[in-house]
Amino acid sequence: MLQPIPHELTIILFFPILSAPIAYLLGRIEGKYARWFAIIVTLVEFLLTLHLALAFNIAKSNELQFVEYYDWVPQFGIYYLVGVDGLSLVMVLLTAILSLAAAIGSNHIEEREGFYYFLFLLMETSIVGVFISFNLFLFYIFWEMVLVPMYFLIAIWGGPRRKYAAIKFFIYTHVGGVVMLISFFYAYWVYYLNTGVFTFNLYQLIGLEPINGGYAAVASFLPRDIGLILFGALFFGFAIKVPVVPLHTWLPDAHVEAPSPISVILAGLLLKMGGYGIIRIAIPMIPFAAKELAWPITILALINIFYAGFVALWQADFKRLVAYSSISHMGIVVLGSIVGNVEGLTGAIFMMFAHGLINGLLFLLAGVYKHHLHTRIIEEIGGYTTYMPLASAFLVVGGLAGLGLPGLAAFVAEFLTILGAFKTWGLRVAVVVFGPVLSAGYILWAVQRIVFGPSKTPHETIKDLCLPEIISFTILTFLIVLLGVYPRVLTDITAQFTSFYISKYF
Amino acid sequence: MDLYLVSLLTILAIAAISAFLAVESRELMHGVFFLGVFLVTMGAIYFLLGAEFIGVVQILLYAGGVVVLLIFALMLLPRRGEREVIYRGPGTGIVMIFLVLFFLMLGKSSPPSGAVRVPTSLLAETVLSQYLLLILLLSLLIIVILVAASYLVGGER
Amino acid sequence: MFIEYAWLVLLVPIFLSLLTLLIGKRTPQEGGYFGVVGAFFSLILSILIALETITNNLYGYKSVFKWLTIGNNSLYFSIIIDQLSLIMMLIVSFIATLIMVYSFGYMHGEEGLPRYYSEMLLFVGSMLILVMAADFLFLFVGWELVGICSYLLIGFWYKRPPAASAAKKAFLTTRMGDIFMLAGIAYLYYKFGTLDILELNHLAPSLDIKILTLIGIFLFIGAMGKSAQFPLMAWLWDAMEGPTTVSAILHSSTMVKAGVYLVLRAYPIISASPQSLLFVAYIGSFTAFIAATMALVEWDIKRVLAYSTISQIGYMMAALGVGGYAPGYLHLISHAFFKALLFLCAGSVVHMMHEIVHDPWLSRDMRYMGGLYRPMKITALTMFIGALALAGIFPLSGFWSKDAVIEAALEAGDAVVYWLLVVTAFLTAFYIMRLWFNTFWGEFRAPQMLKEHRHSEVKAHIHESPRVMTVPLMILAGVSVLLGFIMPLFKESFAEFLGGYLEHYGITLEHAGIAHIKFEPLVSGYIPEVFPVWGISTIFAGLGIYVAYEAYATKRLAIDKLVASGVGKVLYKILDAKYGLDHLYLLLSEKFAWKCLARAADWFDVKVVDGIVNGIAKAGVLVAKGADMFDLGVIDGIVNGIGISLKKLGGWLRKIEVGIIQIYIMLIVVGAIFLLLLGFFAPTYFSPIIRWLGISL
Amino acid sequence: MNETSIILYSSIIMFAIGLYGLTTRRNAIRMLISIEILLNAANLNIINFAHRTALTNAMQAQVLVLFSIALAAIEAAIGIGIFINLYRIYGEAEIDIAKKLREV
Repeated sequence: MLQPIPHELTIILFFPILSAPIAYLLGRIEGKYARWFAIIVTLVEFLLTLHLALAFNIAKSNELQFVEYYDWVPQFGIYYLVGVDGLSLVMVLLTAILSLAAAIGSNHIEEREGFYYFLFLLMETSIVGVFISFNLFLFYIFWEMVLVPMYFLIAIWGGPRRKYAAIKFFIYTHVGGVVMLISFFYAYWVYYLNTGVFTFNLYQLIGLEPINGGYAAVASFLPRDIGLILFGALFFGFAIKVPVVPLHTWLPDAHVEAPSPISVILAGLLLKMGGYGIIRIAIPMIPFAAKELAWPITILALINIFYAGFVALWQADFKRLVAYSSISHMGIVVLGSIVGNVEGLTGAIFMMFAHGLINGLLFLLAGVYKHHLHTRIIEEIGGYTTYMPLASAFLVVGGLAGLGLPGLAAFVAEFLTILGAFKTWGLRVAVVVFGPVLSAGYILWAVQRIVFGPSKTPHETIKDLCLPEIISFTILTFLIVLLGVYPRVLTDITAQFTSFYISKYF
Repeated sequence: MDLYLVSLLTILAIAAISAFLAVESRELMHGVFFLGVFLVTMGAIYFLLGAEFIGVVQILLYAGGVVVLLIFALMLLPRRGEREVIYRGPGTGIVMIFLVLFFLMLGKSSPPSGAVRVPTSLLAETVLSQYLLLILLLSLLIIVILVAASYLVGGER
Repeated sequence: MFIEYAWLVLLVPIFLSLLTLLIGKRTPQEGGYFGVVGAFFSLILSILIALETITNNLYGYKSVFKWLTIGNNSLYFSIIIDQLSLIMMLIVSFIATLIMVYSFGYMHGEEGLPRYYSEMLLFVGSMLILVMAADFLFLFVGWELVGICSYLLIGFWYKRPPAASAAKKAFLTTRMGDIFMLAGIAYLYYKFGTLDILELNHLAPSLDIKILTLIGIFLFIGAMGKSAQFPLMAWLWDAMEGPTTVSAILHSSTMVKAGVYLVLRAYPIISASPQSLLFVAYIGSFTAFIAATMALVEWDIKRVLAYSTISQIGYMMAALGVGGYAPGYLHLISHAFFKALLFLCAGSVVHMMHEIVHDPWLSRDMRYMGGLYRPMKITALTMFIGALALAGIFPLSGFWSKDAVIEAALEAGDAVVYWLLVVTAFLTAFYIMRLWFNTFWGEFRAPQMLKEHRHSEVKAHIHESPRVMTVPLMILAGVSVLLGFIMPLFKESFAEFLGGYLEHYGITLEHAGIAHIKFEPLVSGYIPEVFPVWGISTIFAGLGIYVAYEAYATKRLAIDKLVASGVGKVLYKILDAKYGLDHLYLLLSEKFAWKCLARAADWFDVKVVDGIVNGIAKAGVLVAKGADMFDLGVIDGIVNGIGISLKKLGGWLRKIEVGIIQIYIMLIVVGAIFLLLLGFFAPTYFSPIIRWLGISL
Repeated sequence: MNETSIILYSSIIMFAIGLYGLTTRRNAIRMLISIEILLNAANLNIINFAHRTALTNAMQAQVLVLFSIALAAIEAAIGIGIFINLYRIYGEAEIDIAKKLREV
């Protein structure tokens, strides 16, 4: 175990945002410089995160580590409080990896690069902030801070319908954020009325940290129906980000219109914020409501898996297909987090990580098609492997990982989640096993039409992947395989956390 | 009057005189040279005050870096005469008032005396552990500034 | 000694597979040597392990690798060396070695050979995972990997659309079965909290009988998917689009045997419920029959063999269903060898035919063959041995194993199963000899079918396959014959051997290897118990061979006329359409799942869900317009007022700002002087105010 | 009047010299020189008092001076960058020509 650097979390948190102006200035001189600078920054960030992970005490992954605590507005219980436990660490790692991959994969961005990387780095800070802040106020600030760069990234560098998609994304997620904020304030107020202390400290609100010499949780102050409503509101707020089915329509538009590296961030990290919120805040805040609503939410999750799977089957645009497959996979995350056992929760966390990697790979590939072939319509690509063998190989690996092949990352998650679902609901959720068939259907079919068969586009001028792309794809593929073969890399980090979590809230 | 005090006073005198000459010399290049002398003497004072590391940094960074930078800047710009000074009267007056007030204010106080030497190794350790964040921020700032400077100098072409 | 290195049996092929993919292009034979070395290494190590296990009685040796920890539980990858896995390890690695060697000749000059050998090695490695797995997790891993490897290999010629879609069909169909198995596994985990097969074999029979039946059937559906049992069988004949070597390994020892192996492995769970046993027996025997009938009218040489595989797997399943544990396994073993032989022979023929007709479809069509006996003696003779073994003719291996299966059915006493199997024996003999006669007997028909008159030229093209291909054929034929001689000698001890596995679970094997379990026959009808089984099966098989001889060799029996009219025509049409199974699949997958469900879901998504969202947005815009009017009229007025007054103030303040920096500096100094003065006087004059402000100095 | 106050008074004098240069000179380089003198006077004072306190305080003070020196170096760099630009635009580096906030 390595020794932590002092203020390591703060460094990790603010390093990208402080580097952002430099990227902008460099971009003014020459776009290429900004790109390389952003890659270096994300690489350093990744190394820092890796160091953090190595300095992390796995045996105590249920406790907050590397805590930094400063007063901000102490009168109102607002503090700068950051720390990581097992779950946060996993998410921060994912953020660092995907940011690096997306930065490398941004080589097709060719206009206003300085501004692009400025926003990109800004976004990385805000996402890391969401995952490590344990003061709800701070959490909310970072949560909303993500939206701004994302809005511009879609609206400036997006596809033809980018304005529509960006505004839709912004409004949708902002509504979710506001509902969430109202719930936060309600919990805060109730807590004040009962304890006389204003605090946004999550651990105090859920009764893990002492207050006035004793422990008090918000849930214990709420009557049943209010608790259900509050949980519903929190879940609604997070469900928009996840997204859970009736609230998902921002996602396909945003994913399709966003430039590919940004789709990677969207699918890989923004969706995870929803899942993270459910696990981190919604359930611990009002555990009894989570238990009571577990079955309806399970149904919602199943609908997510199947509905999105069927829609994905019909999509003609590859990116749209991957977007819907994201929704389908996120259904597994919701399912795993709500079933209330260690298997399910581990599966959910694992799925968040694995899905980030896999969809990152697929979206980057979609970007490659768009760049080289000027189309993402599956029918028009055809016979890809004859002129881009490497890209097709990566697509096949990504596709296989997406459909849950053993030895690749998503299998672990699906397997654990299915075990977890059975453990809680028995044969009632037997239908969930059809999810993998559906995903096998749409992914294999798409892969077959894209990669195999006679080639359809003139290909004399098309080059295969360039070196940075190969590197970033290889990193992702390596991680996908590593996690599939040796999942303890991840599960050991979360083991203590999940056991503690389940024993505490379920 | 021990040797220490004598050397201190001498150096201080050189410093003050060279500072004045740096400001008042007719030739700009001479001013820069006097600045160099001033900075080196400051470094010497730091040595006397038990701050060896700072002294070294002072001589390297200031006397070495800044002065050379200024000399290069002068060499880059075509030589042309300085225009005459302005506001000599008001400037001198205000500065004198300031000086007098300061002396008056300090007249009553009795500064402490003592002699602490900071070992360089300890200083290095502190800087690289306790102040690491600040050092990082500073280095980041330096990069920003350097980029900005190069942008300023080279961006308009 | 060697057993500690058992992991290497499966790891070496997988590792070599990666190596082949990466550097295979630069090695001689484009990775072919890696293929042979990988498979041969597994074979040698398996033999050594087998010898060590048998001499030291180490059955049940387990080695675990902790895969992950969840809560108090851990999931393991574990392998076991016992009676079941040893035999399969030997078979898989032996046949894989031969097929790798054969590939040198068969695949020579193909594009993408490193990919081929890499996938083959992975295929072998994952099958070894499957057979050596001691827990359901690892078994499932191998199970899925086998599936994906078959997907990749069937689609090896990916540029041909039929190959690609056959690959997809294979994967999806088997996955349909897999998920049932997954459900079964998950349920067992939910009940017992472990995935260890051996433990579950102990624990599961204590479940409620209804649940147990369900679980047994779920597990068996997984086996059905992999082993192509009715109704999840349609993928197997499409899978013939892959290279013949792939078909050979897929049919003889890897993919399709996985299902049988699962049933063998989890037998205590499945056999604990009579209903699930009945299910297994009926599905097995029905499949055996139905697939055999399909083979009757097929002209594609490889597809005939595919149907035959389905049918023979049906035999094994039926045997297991009625309790014939050892017969089922025995048939698996003998089938592995003669089916590999048959496929490799067919491959030899197809390889040669392809040089004449230049078309992948036609090169497999038996109507273009005929009369190949003379130019391709080795192929013809070895294939004849294989055909006889399949037909179950004394003294070849198929005779003994098939007899054992039928005997088990007879002992169980279910008339339907029994008669289906017996009739299938007749059909089997008929179709396989039909294949042989059509291929090797009579005139060479390709020139006249192709409307070519260059007989001599075409004739010159006909040649025997190279030595690298024929030697494996001879070895396999030799093994089939040899097995025929040693099988009767070791039948009893084989049953005893297998009994070693089952006895842990309180299941004893009776004399002929039939498990002592509760099987309740569904239909009890006439079963000729007085005749010896070998007699009946030989009579039926001989009849089949005779009819085939009359119909296709001497042409005295006019099959053409038979199928040209009346009942024959209808039957022919039904069989030719494979009972409409392909259409059913198409209907379910493309028409229903894709065109209806997916399309409806997409429509719903775009029109309804998104429509609502956009509607809300539009309403929002309307409200915003109203607010805008109010805004411009009222609120903006106030704001503008404030703005104007601020501007005036700014205009006045601006006058201080002259833009000369020295002035600013002086102002700063003046400010500093002011502060200094404040420092002088503040303590006396300003302290009340400062105290009032709450600032501590 | 001990060493401390001697250095203190001298540093104030130097500060005053710097201030004087800054107010009366218009040439950019000269102003830069004055600024350096100002900063050095301040640094000298900090080091001076650091010499008279406890070790930890002295350490903090020296770190502060270290930062100050680094910042001064940066400032010189950017200052010269600006002046060269100024010269490029106006043809001379006297500061008071740059009082207009518009492009030339």
